[in-house]
Amino acid sequence: MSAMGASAETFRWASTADPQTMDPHAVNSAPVLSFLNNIYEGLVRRGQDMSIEPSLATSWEPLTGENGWRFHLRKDVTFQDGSAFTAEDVLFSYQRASDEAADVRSWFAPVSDVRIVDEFTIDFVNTAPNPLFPDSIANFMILDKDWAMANDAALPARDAENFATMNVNGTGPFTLASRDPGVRTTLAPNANWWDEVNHNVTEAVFTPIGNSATGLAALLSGEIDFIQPIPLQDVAQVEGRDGFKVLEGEETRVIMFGFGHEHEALLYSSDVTDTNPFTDPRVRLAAAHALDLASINRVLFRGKIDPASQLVPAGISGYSEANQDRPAFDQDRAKELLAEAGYPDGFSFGLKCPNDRYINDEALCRAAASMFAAVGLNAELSTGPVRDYWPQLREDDFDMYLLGWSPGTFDMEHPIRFLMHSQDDERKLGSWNFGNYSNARVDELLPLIQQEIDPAARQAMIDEVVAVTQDEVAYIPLYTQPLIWAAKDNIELTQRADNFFMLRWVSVN
Amino acid sequence: MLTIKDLSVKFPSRFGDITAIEDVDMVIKPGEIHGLVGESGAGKSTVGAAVIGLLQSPGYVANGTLTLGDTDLRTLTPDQAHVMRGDRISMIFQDPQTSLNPLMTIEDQLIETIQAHSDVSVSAARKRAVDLLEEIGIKNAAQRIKAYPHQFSGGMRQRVVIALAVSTDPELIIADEPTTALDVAVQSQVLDLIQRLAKERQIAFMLITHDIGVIAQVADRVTVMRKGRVMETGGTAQVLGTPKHPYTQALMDAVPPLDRKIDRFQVPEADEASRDDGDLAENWLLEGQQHDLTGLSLQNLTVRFAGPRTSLFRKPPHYVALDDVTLNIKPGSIMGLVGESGSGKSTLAKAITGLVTPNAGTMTLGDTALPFGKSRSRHHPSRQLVQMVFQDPYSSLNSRHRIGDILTEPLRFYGFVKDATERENLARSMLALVGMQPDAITKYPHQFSGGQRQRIAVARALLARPRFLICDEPTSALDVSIQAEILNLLKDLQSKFGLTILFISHNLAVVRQMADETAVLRHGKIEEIGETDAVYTAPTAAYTKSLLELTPVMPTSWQA
Amino acid sequence: MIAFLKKYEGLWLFVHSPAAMIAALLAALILLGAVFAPWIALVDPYDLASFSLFDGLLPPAWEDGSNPKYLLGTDDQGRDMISSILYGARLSLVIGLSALTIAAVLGVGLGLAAGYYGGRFDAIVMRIADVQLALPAILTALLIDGIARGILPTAIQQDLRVAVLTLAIALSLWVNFARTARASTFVQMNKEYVQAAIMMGQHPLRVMFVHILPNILGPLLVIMTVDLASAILLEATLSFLGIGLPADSPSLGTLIRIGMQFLLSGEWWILWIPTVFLVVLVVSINILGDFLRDVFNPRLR
Amino acid sequence: MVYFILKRMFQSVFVMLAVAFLAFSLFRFVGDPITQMTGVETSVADQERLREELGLNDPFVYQFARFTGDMLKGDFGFSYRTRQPVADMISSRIPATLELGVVALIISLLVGVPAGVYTALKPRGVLTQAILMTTLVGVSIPTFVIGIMLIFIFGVQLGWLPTFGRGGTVQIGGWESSLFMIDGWRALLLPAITLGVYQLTLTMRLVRAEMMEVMRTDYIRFAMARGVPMRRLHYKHALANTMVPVITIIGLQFGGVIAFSIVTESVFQWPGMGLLFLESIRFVDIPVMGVYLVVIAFFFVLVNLIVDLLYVAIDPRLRIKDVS
Repeated sequence: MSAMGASAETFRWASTADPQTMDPHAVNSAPVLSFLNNIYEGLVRRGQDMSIEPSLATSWEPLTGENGWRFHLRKDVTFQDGSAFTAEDVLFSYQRASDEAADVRSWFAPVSDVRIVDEFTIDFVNTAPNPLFPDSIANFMILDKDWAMANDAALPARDAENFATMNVNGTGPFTLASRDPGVRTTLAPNANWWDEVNHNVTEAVFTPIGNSATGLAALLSGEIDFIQPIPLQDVAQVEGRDGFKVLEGEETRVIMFGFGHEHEALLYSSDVTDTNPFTDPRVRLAAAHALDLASINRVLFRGKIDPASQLVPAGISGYSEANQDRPAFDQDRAKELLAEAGYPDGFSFGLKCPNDRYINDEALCRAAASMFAAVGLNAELSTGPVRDYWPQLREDDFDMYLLGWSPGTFDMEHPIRFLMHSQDDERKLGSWNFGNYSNARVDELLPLIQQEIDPAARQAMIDEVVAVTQDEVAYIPLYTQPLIWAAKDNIELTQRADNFFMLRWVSVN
Repeated sequence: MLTIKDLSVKFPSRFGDITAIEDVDMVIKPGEIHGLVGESGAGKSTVGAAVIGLLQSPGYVANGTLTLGDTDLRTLTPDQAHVMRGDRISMIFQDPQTSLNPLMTIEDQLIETIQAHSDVSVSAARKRAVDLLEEIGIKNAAQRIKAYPHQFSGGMRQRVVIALAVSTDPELIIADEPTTALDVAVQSQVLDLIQRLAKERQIAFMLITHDIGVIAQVADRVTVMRKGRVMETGGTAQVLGTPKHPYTQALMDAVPPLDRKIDRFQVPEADEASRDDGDLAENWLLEGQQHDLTGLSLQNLTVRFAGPRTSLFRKPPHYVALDDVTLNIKPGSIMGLVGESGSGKSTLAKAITGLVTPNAGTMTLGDTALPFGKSRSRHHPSRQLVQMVFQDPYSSLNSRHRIGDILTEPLRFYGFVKDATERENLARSMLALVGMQPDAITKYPHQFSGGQRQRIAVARALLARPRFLICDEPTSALDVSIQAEILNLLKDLQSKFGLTILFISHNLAVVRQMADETAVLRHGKIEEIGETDAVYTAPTAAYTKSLLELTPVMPTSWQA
Repeated sequence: MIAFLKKYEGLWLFVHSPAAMIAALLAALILLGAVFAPWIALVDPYDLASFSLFDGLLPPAWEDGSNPKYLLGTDDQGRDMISSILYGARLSLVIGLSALTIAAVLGVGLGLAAGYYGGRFDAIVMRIADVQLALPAILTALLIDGIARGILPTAIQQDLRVAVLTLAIALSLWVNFARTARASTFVQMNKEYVQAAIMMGQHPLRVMFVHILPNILGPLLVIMTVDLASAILLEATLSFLGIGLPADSPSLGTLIRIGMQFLLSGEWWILWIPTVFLVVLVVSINILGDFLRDVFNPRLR
Repeated sequence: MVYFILKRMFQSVFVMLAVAFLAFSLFRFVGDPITQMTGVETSVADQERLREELGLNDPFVYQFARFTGDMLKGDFGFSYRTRQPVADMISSRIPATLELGVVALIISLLVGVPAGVYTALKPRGVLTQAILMTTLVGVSIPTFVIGIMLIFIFGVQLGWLPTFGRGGTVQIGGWESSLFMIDGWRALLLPAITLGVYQLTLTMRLVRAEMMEVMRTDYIRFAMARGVPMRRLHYKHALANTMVPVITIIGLQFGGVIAFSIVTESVFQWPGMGLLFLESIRFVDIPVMGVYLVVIAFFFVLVNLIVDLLYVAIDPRLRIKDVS
């Protein structure tokens, strides 16, 4: 921070994907939300440690007499075009973001009504008690009503672009200077930002570089100051060079294997075709025991991963301290369990993995398949790009699959809701529980967890869910995905666990 | 004056040096046209190439002296030799179609040549070029000079080539088969031009040709070569009229005369095989004569080809290849068909064999009508009864097939002989009948010379048991001595098996030797038709007359 | 001996061309290695149980920290490099050769027929060829890959990966064969032996395949070698673009794609050993192609 | 001649239509764009609604007719991914790809033609053998490996040239060009070399073969026999005739160069059409992919039309009627 106010500092950075749009409500994807968080702001925001802190709302409290929250808005905030920020803009942004045309409308499923109380006070009414609601809308970005209306951008663009696809008007620390989609996007600081400026960037240039070797070369040749992420195996190379540094951290994303719990028979087996051995918890446990995470860590991840025991990493609220152990690497135990379950010679099955979604996903699955094979679980590995992968999972086209999950609310409740509760289309529960793992007790506990205000009681219920699912091996959690960024030595920045890159914490020395 | 002494040229090869020519002596004086004659492989072109210094790599002059005036040509550096080329020695190639750069105007090519050898301005060079073209017989030269080579006809192009060769006033011009690709009328003009240039400009010409008639007409002196060596040299009248060397004598015997018909050529009989071996084939052919003699009659045959389409709205113009041709070939006779290139001779053959579909007229083979082109089924009897001997023995035999396969194919295809061994025996016997060793059956075409291949082609035709044979320029790709052998063979076979033959040739002398009747074709029309003797001795059509006049022949007085 | 060699001129040229001999030797070695991979290779890279991640990233035998069991080291999965390369070459050659065969059969068949029949049929074939040419190899491959992904059930996609890739490469190569065969056929159609065969009333198929085909084999053979080289390279490129073969059944191209990740990380052997191997293979094939071209076109010698 | 050109244009239209059909129909199968367009938490009902809105549930033929019809009207649709008009997206990327392709082509000609001439005139020289061998190895290394090697040598180790992107560009009437700034040229060099290597070898070998062929023709031998100066003989006579067939093949190849720039663009993060195409494949952005294919085909037919015209310009046999 020492260089604050120093001479012009152009900061160049690269990442693998370009934000598809500048419209904060059109696409719910990490590159877009991460990028736009530099331009737009929400009622609340996350700090460097992921904690929720005031942003456009200075404070908030639960409503009395009904479910929901009241937000007190910050005064004297202006949009980048100079117009004032008021509750009207919040209401408008809510309407815009919860419209059918918006991709982010699922955030507002628990909202039944939004009411303006006065110019700087607004109420969000929930359908049920929802203690985590403020946390869940950290990425709900507010844009200017008058600007949007004047430019025919009252709704997010759906099948054609509109003004908001290429232009911005937020309250955030940076504003868009120029945009060439897929090529180059330039940001400039917002001189009228309400908060204390903690960066010294006068111009920020973003370039998407899809090829990781090219990206690394760009960093090493000095053409860019920072890149996120870099491949694990290149960490040593970057660290070994003068003038560069690597930032290592952990994402909140836990990588796991899931099973086709409700399948009556294996789909891809050459020997067991009339039944599904994975319905037997012993078989699932055997699979867990077959995995040598130490070797995976050493060879594939260069020692950069932490094994995971549950679906969120330590440090996330609701993490179950009581259930920190994961099944050990024990091939003999795995074979024993298989024999007990009636498969002394093992069996073959299909394993589905994406090859462009998670770090080293394909290599991981190949290694896992090899390890499974060593105990008799002969995995027929099938990998493909993520564009084909989700449809396959949705169509139940797997025996076992790889999944990574990042709790959007940074709370254990999130994976329980999406991954552990039985599939329930109507209530939008278990929607990513592709194998439809189902346990009546888990289903029973979820609403209780959601509504419990007392932290201890809530944690006790979560501990029970984790214990049950560990016991039944609902999933095999593997590890927390590492987060590797690289930058020039003279760059100071903050690596946040959600892999969002915030320009407001950058200083160029 | 060019003096060649003891010249030897060798070509290094992987198996040691091959001597192309050896101990060649020759003197050409200014203004003299010196004919260099010989059959293929005689090395006559190599002599020319050695003199001008353009031997094909890796050939080299191994021995001897080459002097032009006072200059020893062998001592020149490559650069000096290149400067001398064009300046003092020039060359004319055989094919005027390919000897001019198609992308440059005549003017550019002339000017660059003139400027390469004399320090004159572009306009001066252009003036000289125009004058030269006028002199060489190109009218309106000042405008025509701007044209590209393809805008000239063949004969005009050869004039341009000569103009280019003469443009720098060389002492010596090497003319390598300068008229072989030309029709007789044009040939005669070009030869006149060469004679005129030799006389007026005192240019020495080395006239390389295989055509004895050409030599006889224009050469002052002649050198006869065979297999890289000089056989005989001397004044043209002496060498051709009273040859001393036996080879020259044999050569002269093989040349077909234009003015009379001889029964057989006096050539050594090919005695590769005993003719007895051919009995099997002979009997087989004779027993197949169920149809007796088969004639062919063409009535008002017309063939039109569509020209290239040049507009969306206009129909492409027609090109009339055969125009209302009526021709009656008597059973068991030989009909000669003569004409210059483009006269429609080959189209006629193709129409008969069904490769070309006529637009009008009728064709009758024996007493059955021949269906046209594609409407003739693949199993129509005429496909067996009509066979053909082609011009180019190098392309008429499939080079990837064994001789045995080539010869037994008709036997198998027409279902004459079911048994493979029998087919093979018959094929061997047929080879003997046409004067070949029967064991040729296991070999491939490239292992034979052109004459031998043509015999094989004849054998293949006979193995279809034809009654009607089309011979399309069967000897024009062959040397005269080989030509004589093949003509003898065809005569023998015709008389033995009573074949009806349509004999197509551009060479009037050859047709005279072969045909009972002769038809003269020009621009797709029959100019004249009649008994051969009558056509040759008392032609009625003016065209026939001029053809006969322009064909170079030896003066009768020289003939033995 | 000399007489024998004279008869077989190509052979004579061959023993006097060191480049061609070395190329042939290398190509033959690689071919043998590929054919006998299951017997030579230490591990079967397709059998997941035969190797272990525990042995991953071992350097070649001459480097520190190597395991002499793995002469050229191991990759990030613990697969022996030599075994991967042998199996990879096997797959690359299988794909290259089958693509070539399909392309040759299709292209030569169409080209022969177009040259033989001419006219409208020729025009149709040539227009189809134009369309194919307008979609360069890499796009054709992407297209075929796309359509296969779309229409095949996912269950069999994995198994048909090789077939799809082969078809994609084959479709991008056939035009070469068709155009060459057509042009050569046009030349042959004017040859008198073809006219003789047609005149006899022989079946068009016999004329095309028994008479013409043997005479146009020369230029086709040259195309075959050149196209084999480009097929192998194309497969590698498609792998780089991520639509090649999956990493658990690697071809040479896939091995290079995997190796690209280790370009900077110090494990150079994972990239460079398969790359060098691929280059040696392709250069050898190209040299042989050049040699054949010289044999069939002696004027260029 | 007018007929000749008209005929070629007619054929071109056929090719374009066929490519449009292929592009559309094949990409129709590539995958489900909906899953890409929507986020993780979008419900199935919302997806279905979007599908209906985009007309993805209409019959196939109907969709194709709409696709072609719109295209003829100049309406290339909107990207599924960015919602921008595809026409804008592609046209803003065309300059980058074209400049890359053309510069690569020029490099390959500037090096390939002289190298071909040299190796043809001195077929047995040591340098000839060296050139032939080097280029052979050059075409045997996959393009992407060459590209990455160049980046690491000249970008990272030596630091002479940029490793990605276009560098400085100038807008000239909507055409974003790298050619007017030193920076632009520096950025262009490595990708153009990478893309040009294959083309260079091809050009060199073609020129060499044709030149050797031409050097044996009668008109060259006749020019030799007339003592036309060697330099003029080699360049005015032989090379000009060599270039006639070479131009066709290079024309045919140019479409391939443009398409092959996909690989180069991906390695160098070159913001051209190829990079856009690859991104579009990743996101199943069917409108962009379809239009890209059509544009590539358009370049192909356009270049070939130009080649035909060049032919007419170079070869008087096509230009001037035969009078004989």
